[in-house]
Parts: sequence; structure tokens; C-alpha cells
Amino acid sequence: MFLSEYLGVAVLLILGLLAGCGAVAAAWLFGAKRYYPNKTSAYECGIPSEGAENERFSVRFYLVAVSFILFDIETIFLVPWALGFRGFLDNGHGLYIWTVGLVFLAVLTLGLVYEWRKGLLDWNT
Amino acid sequence: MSAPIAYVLFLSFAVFCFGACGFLIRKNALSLLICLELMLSGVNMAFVGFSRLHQNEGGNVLYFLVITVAACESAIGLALILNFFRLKKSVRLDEARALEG
Amino acid sequence: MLQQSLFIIMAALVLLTAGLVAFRPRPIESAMWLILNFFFTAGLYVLLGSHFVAVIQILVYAGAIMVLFVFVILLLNLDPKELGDETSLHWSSVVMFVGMLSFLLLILHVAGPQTLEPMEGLLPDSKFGSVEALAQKLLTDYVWGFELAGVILLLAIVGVGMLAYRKPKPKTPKFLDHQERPV
Amino acid sequence: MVETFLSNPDFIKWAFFAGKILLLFGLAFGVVAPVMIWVERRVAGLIQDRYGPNRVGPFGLLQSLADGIKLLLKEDLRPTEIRPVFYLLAPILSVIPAAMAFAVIPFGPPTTLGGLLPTPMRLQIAELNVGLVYVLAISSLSVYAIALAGWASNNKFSVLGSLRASAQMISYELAAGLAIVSVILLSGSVDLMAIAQSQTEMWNIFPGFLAFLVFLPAIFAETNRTPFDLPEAEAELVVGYHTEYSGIKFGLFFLAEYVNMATVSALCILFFFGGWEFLPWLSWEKIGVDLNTFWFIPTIWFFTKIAAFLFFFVWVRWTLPRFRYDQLMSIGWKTLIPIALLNILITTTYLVFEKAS
Amino acid sequence: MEEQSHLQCIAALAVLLPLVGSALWFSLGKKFGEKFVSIGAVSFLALSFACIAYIFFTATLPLRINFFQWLPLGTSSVSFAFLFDPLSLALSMVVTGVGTLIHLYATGYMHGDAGFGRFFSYLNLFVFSMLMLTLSDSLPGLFLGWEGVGLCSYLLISFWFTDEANASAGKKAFIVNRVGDFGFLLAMFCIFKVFGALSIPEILQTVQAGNFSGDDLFWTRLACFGLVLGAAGKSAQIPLYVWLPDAMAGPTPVSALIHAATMVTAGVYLCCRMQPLFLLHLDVLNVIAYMGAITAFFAATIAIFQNDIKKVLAYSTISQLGYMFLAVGLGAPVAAYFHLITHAFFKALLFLGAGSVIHGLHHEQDMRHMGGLRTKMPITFWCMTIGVLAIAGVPPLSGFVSKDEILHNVWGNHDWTLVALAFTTAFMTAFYMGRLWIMTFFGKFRGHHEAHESPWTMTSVLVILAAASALAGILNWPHLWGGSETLGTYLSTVVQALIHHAEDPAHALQSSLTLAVVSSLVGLAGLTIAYFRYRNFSGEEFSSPAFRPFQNKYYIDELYDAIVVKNLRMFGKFLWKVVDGFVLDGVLNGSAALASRTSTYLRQLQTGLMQQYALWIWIGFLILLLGAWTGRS
Repeated sequence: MFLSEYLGVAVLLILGLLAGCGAVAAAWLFGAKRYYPNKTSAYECGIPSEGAENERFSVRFYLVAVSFILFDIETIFLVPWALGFRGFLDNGHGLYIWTVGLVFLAVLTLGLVYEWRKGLLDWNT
Repeated sequence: MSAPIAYVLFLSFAVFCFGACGFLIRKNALSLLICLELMLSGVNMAFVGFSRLHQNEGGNVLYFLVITVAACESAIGLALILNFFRLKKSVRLDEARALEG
Repeated sequence: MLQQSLFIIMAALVLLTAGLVAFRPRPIESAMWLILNFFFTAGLYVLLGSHFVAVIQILVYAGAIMVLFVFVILLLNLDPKELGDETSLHWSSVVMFVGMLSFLLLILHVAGPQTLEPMEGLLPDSKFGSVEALAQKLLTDYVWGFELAGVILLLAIVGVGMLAYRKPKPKTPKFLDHQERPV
Repeated sequence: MVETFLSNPDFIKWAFFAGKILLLFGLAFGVVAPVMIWVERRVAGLIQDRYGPNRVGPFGLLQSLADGIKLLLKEDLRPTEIRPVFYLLAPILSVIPAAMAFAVIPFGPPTTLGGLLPTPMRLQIAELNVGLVYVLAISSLSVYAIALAGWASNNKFSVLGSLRASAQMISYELAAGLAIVSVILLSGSVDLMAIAQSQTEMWNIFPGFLAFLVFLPAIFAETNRTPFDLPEAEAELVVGYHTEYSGIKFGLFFLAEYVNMATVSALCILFFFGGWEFLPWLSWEKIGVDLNTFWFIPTIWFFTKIAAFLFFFVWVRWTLPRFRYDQLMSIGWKTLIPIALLNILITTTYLVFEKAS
Repeated sequence: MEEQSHLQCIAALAVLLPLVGSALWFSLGKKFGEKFVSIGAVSFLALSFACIAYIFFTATLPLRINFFQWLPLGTSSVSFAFLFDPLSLALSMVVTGVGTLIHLYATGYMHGDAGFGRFFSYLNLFVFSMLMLTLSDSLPGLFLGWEGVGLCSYLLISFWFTDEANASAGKKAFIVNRVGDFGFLLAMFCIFKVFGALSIPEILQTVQAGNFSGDDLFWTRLACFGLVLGAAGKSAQIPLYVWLPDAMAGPTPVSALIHAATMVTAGVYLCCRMQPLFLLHLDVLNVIAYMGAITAFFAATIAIFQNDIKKVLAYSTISQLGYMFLAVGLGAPVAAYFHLITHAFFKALLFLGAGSVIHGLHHEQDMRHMGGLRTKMPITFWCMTIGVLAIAGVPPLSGFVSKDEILHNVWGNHDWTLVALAFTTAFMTAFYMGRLWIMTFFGKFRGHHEAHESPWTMTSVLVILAAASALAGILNWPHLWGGSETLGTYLSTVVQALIHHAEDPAHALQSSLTLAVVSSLVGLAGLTIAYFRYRNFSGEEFSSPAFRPFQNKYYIDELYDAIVVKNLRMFGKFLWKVVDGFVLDGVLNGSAALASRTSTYLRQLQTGLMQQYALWIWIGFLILLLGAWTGRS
């Protein structure tokens, strides 16, 4: 494991950045620019825009995002656990590591069950 | 060879200070929470730095626990902001002065 | 030497973006700079040899927590009027930097010159910073922290469920919170 | 003079490094995306019993090239209501994670390139010991492009589309993550190379079939492909988050989507289908292929597998109808995640009690 | 070791099941519903009983099961441990066994009550505390259980707390028990001072090893008196008996379980458990004997004149407990323990029978409004008959055997005052029980409601308890009459008898048979007189000024009121008016005014702006930092 390995990552990052910026720049260079209001208004299938532009959306999206980050962290905690699992197993601590992980999983499953029962996972607005 | 621990600590504290500074001067609650994340990130830097100094994974483990707390904090904090917004149609924190309402 | 200079560059970038986070007026800008800040921080962690932590920094902070912020910004869809005016610099920030300076002095004073020596290098076969090493530590010495993290997450789930969830009314319009259009 | 320079080990190393990057980047952006667009339209024609593009070049092969030029030359349209900086940022942000994600994907066993290199080296751009988590981290960033695109467009179709797309992506990212935990349990490593090599005896698809069942829909949803292409559901949302995008900016979203498809296909093959191994239970060594000389055979086989998987993507797209949004969410949260959790339970229990007995 | 650990699990299960049950019913009782709670509560107790029985039948005694170190006390420490020896096992068998039956009964009795879950929660908590009390290996553990049962008793007496009388009865029980607890605590301190340990086996070993200085003996004597005070409080002996009759305000199953079968016998248990300590001070034992005898006699005289069916039984309980203390005081702990067990059966039976009657008559407790229930409640009637005969001492029912053993010991002690008291009490017991029996079941019905038989959950328990009351005598059937004295042998390792009947076997048999005949004749005489006296009872008790002290319970409550309560009130008033009014309020008002004035200024800091608070935190942090810095150099 050497720092030089990150060189590849950096090169790809730069390549991606170049590709993106280059394409946008090229389009700006080559593309025609003939604007008029009807063309540049917000797309609404041809009819004039109706209702507020800054509309507020269902809070359910927020609930999904929150559930995601909380369970995502759970997954991240499970990664070291899953990786260490074999090692503990070979040292004869299989039951220990199993219990540790399962208790953790059980707690989080409780959270999932709570959300499920409370109806946070239903999408019926 | 890696950078001296003093650099890491100074950086850590500087980031924390930027966060704290933002926390103190910002008016809207979203920015406030963002600055809170910055503060936590600053603290995390110190953990990782010490972990490296002693070549002991303990600090990294603490980093894990801190991000757990950070995630929970932002989840709850944002939920509070959403509720506050529903109530006041605003995210400005100086409107949250009254105990009732 | 390369490492040190990389470190300095990264640190400078981290500081720069942190400052932008703190002082840019709009939340979405702050959020974007914060994401960038997390990237540089991750780079810093790589330089410190904590590879797993670096990746987690991106995965959790940039990939999860900040997504939540962006989501809320999207949901509220605030216009500048609602955001309110933002003071960019304030007398209290002066207090802050005095504090910062004093801390630097404190470090030098308390810890002495040995803190200014570069940290010892890692041995070539050192497992420091890998997932395996962290797993070993997390699942033995810090196993209660591990379980506790689960409980904290559960509490957060319940908390959010209590705070944000409203039982859907049978015949509500599709979107909540319609706002009066400013005339 | 030139020969000594060419045989300088440092030069060979750097050349090898550059070659890997060029190969993968070129393949992903220069081959996969255009060819896939062509394949998609041809297969659509095949399935729907019509022609598809067949005028530009032989079998219409150059159609994608023509499209690309057209996109570049199109008017650089900027609607008035947008939030300018973020509007430009979003398509660029969609390309960057797509480009970074395949940094850790190995595409063959360590090799000396038929004796060219002094020691066997990995066919992998960056040899990170946290490879798998890195891929997860980078792919979690692609949400930003979509979220920002919608928000910057400031159009209600776009915002709703981007909200939907992000919610869908993150939900299924979770399912994918949990499925990957089972893969880690099975292979005992987070290094993608080691995961691939752990399958020489038996592909993970057999012990990890449940994980695969979770992972497959998850990657379809993460790449916003049918049957999970709700965010672009043209019937409801015009085209979702890129309603306001046109020209090459739209093209960049498109490009990123196809590159992401290739990346997740590669991941799926590495996780469950033995990477570059020949067949389940039948490695290249077993059938007597001299990998020192024919080092490129596993690599080509690996790319063939990816191609097959990409074809599967296209096939599914033109076969299955789209889910309703509530169905989509309930599949993610109420089916895949419980299955993934159950799978972890089963796998670990099996491992523990197999060891005990 | 392996054996030990699995017994440890079982012991823990036996104790924890009721506790878990209690928590469950308390928190979720309403949600679970009546059916679930009743099945759960009964099955938890039955399981607990099964665990105790398993240990009873398999373990080699004495068995000490250590859980963890509890209280480190200087050089020594108290472990949280259970001690299974014959004494504690026998009592815990009774507690869980009778407890299970009473739980079953209560599911019927409490049917439809709003506090159903709460009731069973308390009841389970009681069983848990009682098991802690019996099984605990140390005095603090015992005290924990002791207070626990007191708490449950309080909660259950005032279970229907909306009624003022019930609430005050609960308070009375609690406060009177405090006096006893004071004695217990005092004893505990004295014991710790002398022995430096609180673990019961350790104390008793030191006691048996001997060698005390005179100074030590003073403290142990004090400890013994303290223990007696505690036991008197818990077991309702003179002078602390006043709470028990009032405790009948609780639901009848509670009276049966707590105030007849188990909790009130805790005092007897305590005296038996600490017997070696008492053996150092025979004079204290004498005090116990007299206390018991007088209580027995005294309570019996009151019982005769009570009209409330539960009050009669309450005084009867006090009287029978007096018998047990008499036996303990005379140095016949086996007899006391035997009577404790048989009493648990027949008194539980009587209470539950009374409860069945009360239930059948829609909460009518006055015997003057009963009568003629023989035909209306046949099962209850027959079971009650067995109970009455048992307590009256009619051979060969259990009460006869155990009471005869006590009388035998009293006789052997040659203290004629005690003999007279004991025999008179036996006669009076038979009389008032006969009175109760006849007033309730014979003659014609004088009530208002239509009587009906109780549901099977209640009657089946009655039947089981009736069988137990009838047959429990064989547990300790004397050698002389061809028995094996199983209980005596079982307990012989932990307690010792002081009275040895050193006569030749033939003579012994003759005298014991004489005694038996006499005591059964006494019992039968009591029953007969009662029969003739109350055969044609019309609802009017004849009254005479001579009886008034008995009817009014010797004015003891009034006496206590005049001596203790009034003075306490005066003292309280003094505290309230003078100490509180002038001194404390002055200080408080002054400081409040100061605080108010200060806060007027400080309030300005509380702006409601979170960020300002954060700034203050920050400034505080800087000051700390500065302090750390300057402190360093």
C-alpha cells in the first residue's frame, strides 16, 4: 500500500474533470446562441408555467434520505465486522463475533421494523 | 516520514474554529448545521492524527463513533428544521426565540 | 519530503474551503464547499496513512450526510428572500481567531518542540489504516462502542420518526406546504 | 539508445501504468458509451420488430459518432430561470465519479505481460487495500449530479425528477451495500482482486445467490435503468432531472450513465461471477492455458462477460415495464433490505456452525 | 462446577421470572389484556415454582450460589448470593407453591378490575421480593427483600387507592413496619460491628465458634432485640400488630398471600434463620415466647367479637403467628416452622374461602349479613369446613398436628402461665372459627344480594388448598404416633431444639396421647359451644358493657393515637410553625429575593438566541484554555 497508488485515482479524476469541462467548453465554443424568451423559459410542455416555481415537496423524500444515512452507517460498521469475521472464526472466537454482529444487526433491524410499522416506508401520499 | 503532529492539531483546531465561527455568525439554521459538521470534522482530524502518531487504531475507531453521532445529529437537526419551517415558514434561527408558538 | 509538501498543500486547501464554508452566504454554497472540504480532508487522512478512514470520510460525510443537506435544501427550495440576510464577518469571529492563535501558542508551549518533529514513518508491512486493523480494534477493545453506535442509530431513527412523520390524511393534495406565490 | 530506454524498468512501469489508464478510460468513454447507444437502439429495433438505426456506416455503426458531433454542435441553451453555476456544474459532476469509479477494478490476474515486466503486476489502475469501499464511496457521489441538476434547473419537473432519482439511488445503494457485506463475508476481503481470486474454486453466485438477488435489482436502480427508470419517466415527468438540459450537457449525463453501467457490470462479475475465471469450478489453469504467455486471455474473457452483462441490461430494458413509484420504494425497503439482512444472518450462522461442527 | 453453573441459571430464573413478569404487566398490562396477563402471571409463577422444586429435589444442601460482588465494605464485602438450605427452600416452596395457587385464584377474583395488570404486577413483584428475602445469603439482601415485601404490601393494601380508608390503611401498615425496620437496621449495624461481616453463614459460623467478650455480648443482645422488633413489626406481634387488621382493606387474594400465608411469617423465618444468635441470649428467647403467647391470647379475644369476616381471619392470623413465636421462643423452631407451613395452607384456604364468599355476595364482608350459604356455595362450604376444622385442631387434620406439637413443647417447658395461655387460645380459636363458620354457612340468609358460587379458577384452588390443609400433617407426623417427622429431620441440620423430652418412650407416648386428646377436646368444645351459641343467630349480637373493650379492640388504636400520633402532631406543628415558618422560610425568602434580584440582571443574557449561548460556551472554553496555560508555567 503506497501513496503512489493514489496517482491513478488522481489521474482519473483529472481526466474526468477534463472530459466534463472540455465538453461543456466545446459546446459553448461551437454551439449557436440565438436566444429568445420563449426558448429560454422553463419547460412546461409548451404552455406557460403555472404554480409557484419554488414549490415544496413531500417530506417523505427527507424520511427516505434519513433512513438511508442511518442505515448506510450501519452498513459501514458491518464492513469491518464482515471482514474480521473470518479471522475471529479461525481463532476460535466465532460465536463471539457472531453474537456481536447479530446484536448490532438486531438493534438496527428493530429500527427498520419501527419505520415499517409506523408507516415511514409506505409511499402513499 | 509524515507531517508533525503539531501541524495536524493546528489544522484540526483551525477547521474547528472556522466551524465555530460560522456557527456563531450565521443566521439560517441550515448553514448552522453545516458549520456544526465542519466542527465535528475538525475534531475528527485530531483523532486521526493522534491515531497515526501512536500508530494505534483507537483514534480511527473513535472517528467512526464520531461520524455516527454526526449523522444522527444532522438527521435529527434537519428534522427539527423541517418542523420549524412548517411552523414559521422560515429557517432563520433568530425567529426561534420564543418558548411557545 | 514529497509527503510533507503534499500535506501542506492539502492543509491549505482544507483551510481555504473551511473558510468558504463558514463565510459564503447561501447554504447550498456552504454545502458544496463542505463537500470539497471533505475531499481534501480525505486526502489528508490518506497522507496520515488512515486509508479506510479516508474512504469512509467520502462515503459517509460526502456521500450520505451532505446528501441529506442537499436534499433538505432541495425540499425547502428557498428563495433568497426567505434565506434572510447574512452577515459575512462579525466581531465574534475576531474572538474566534484570537482563540485559535492562543491555541497554537498553547500547543507549542505545552507540548514542546518534539511535536514539531515529523511523525515516525510506518513500517512497510504495517497494517495501520487498513480495514483489517480497524476491525480488530473495533471488535475487541471498542466492542461496546460498536454496539452503542447501533443503539444511537436506533434512537436517531426513532427520533426522526417522531419528529418528521405526519400521518397522511386521507385526501390531501399531492404536495404539502404550498406557498403563496410572491406577487 | 532507444532500446535501452525502452527496457529501462522505470519506463516500463510508467508505460504499463499509463497503458492501463488509457485502456480502461478509452474503453469506457470511447467504446462502451457509443457502442452501447447503438446496441440499445438496434436491440430495441430487434425486439420491437423494426430496424433501428441502419443508415450511418455499416449497420448504422457510426450513428453514435454522428449523434456525438450533433450534440457538440447544438445550441448551448440556457433557460432564464436556472441557477447558473450549479447548472453547469451538474453534468461535469456526473462524469467525474463515473471516471473515478473504475480506478480499482481489476481486469485480469497479476501478470508480467509475457515477460515484459520484471515482477508480476496487477492489471488494476490503483491498488488500494480498501478497494471495495472506495467503489461504494465514489458511486455514492453520483447522487449530487442528479440532485444539483434538478435543483439548478429550477423547474418543477426537474426538481421532482431529481428528488425521485436521488431517493431511489440512495435506497438501492443501501440494498447493494448490504449485499456486498455478504460478499465480504464469503470472500473475506475488501480487495477486489482478492475477491475475484477467492472464486477460483467456486463462484460466489452459488453460496451468495440471495445476495445476488438483492444486488441485481439494486444496480439496475442505481443506474436508473428500466424497470427502475422512474426519474426519467417521460410520461409523468418529461425526462426528469435533465428536462432543462440539452446539447452536450445532456450528453454528459448520458455518457455517465453508460459508463456507470459498465462499472457496475464489472463489479457484479467480480463479486458473483468469478471475475475473469473461465467457468465455475473450471479455472484457466485447470484447462491448461499458459497465463504467462497468453496473459490477455482472462482479460478478454472478463470484458466479454461485461459485454454480455451489458447486453442483459439492454434486454431487460426493452422487455420489462416500469414500476410504479410506491412499488419501487417498497421493493427497496421492504423486500431487498430484509432479504439482505436475512442473508447476512444465514451466511454468518452457516459459517459459525460449519466451523463448530 | 458444571453442575453449579446450571443450578445458578435455574436459581436466577426462579427469582427473575416474577421480576420480569412484574415489569411486563406493569408496563404492558393494559395492552396485553386480561387473558394474556392472567395466563402469563400464573405461568411465570408456576415456572418459578418448578425451578425451586427442581433445586429442592436435586441439589445437595446447603448450596450457596454466588452471582457477583455487591457491596464492598472495607475489608469484607457482601456478595449477591443465594443460600439454599432446608430453611429457605421449605419457605420458598411454600411461597411459590401457594403463590401460584393464589395467582390462579386472583385471576378469577380480580376479573374485570380496571387495575388488573397493575395488580398482577404488584403480586409478582411481591413474590420476587419474598424470594429475595428467603433465599438471600446476606443480611442486606434479606433486608432488600424485607423492604420489597413491605412495599408490595403497602401497594396492595391501598390497591383501590381511590378509597380514603384503603389508602390510610396502606400508610398505617407502611409506617408501623418502619418501626420494625428500624429494629432490623439497628440489628444489622450491631452485627456488623461485632462480626465485621453481613453474610449470614459467616455470622452464624462465628457465633458457633464462640468466644465473645462481655462487650460483644452487649451488642449481640442489642442485635437480638432489634431483630425481635423487626420480626414483631413484620409478623404483627404485640406491640406492632395494629396494622394487620387494617391491611384487610386490600383485595382478598392479597390478604391470603401476603397477610396470612407468606409475608407475615417472615418474622418467624428471620428468628429461625438467626437462631444461633438467639441461643446466646436465652432471655431474649423468653421474651419472644411471652410476646408470642400474649399476642396469641390477646388477638383471639378480639377475634371473637369481630363481625367482619376478614377481620376475624386477620386476628386469627395474628393469634396463630403468636403461636409460632411462642414455639420459637421456647426453642422449638421445627414446631414453629411446621405450624408456619400448615398455617400457610389452611389460612390461605380460609382467606380464599372468605374471598369466595365475599365475591359471591358482591363484596359483602359483614357476617351478620350472611348465613345459610351452605347450599348456595357448596364447594366453598366444604372447603371452608376443612379449613375451620384444621385451624380448630380437629384430628387428624394438619392444624391439629402442628398445633399439638407446639402445645406439646409448651407443656414440656413447664411454664404454667404459657400453658394456660396456649390452651385458652386454642379453645378460643376453635370458638371464633366455629362462630365464623356457623354465622356464614348456617341459619338463614340475612343478606341483600343473591349469592352465587364462584368460578372454577377460584373453587379449584380452594379444593387443592383444602386437600393440602387436610393432609399437610403427614409432613411432620410425630415418631411417637408412627410417623417419620420428615420436616424435623430435614431441618435438623440448620436449627436445633432446646426442649428434650427425656422420658421413656412408653410414658412419652402416653403423655403425648393425653395431650392430643385434651387439645382436640378443647377444640371440639369450642366448636360445640359456638354451634349452640350461634345456631339460631338472627343478626343481633347481644351486647354488654363488659364486652365493649373486646369489641373495640381494647382501644389500642385510640391509645396509640393519644400517645404517639397526637404528640407527633404537636411536634409537627411546632416544626411547621416555628422552625419552618420563621427560620427556614426566612432563609429561603431571603435567598429567593436575592436570586430574583440577581436574575433580573442575568435574565438579559438569556436572549433565546442559540448562537449567543454558543458564544458564551466558547468564551468559557477560552478562559479554561488560558487557565491551563497559565497554570502550567
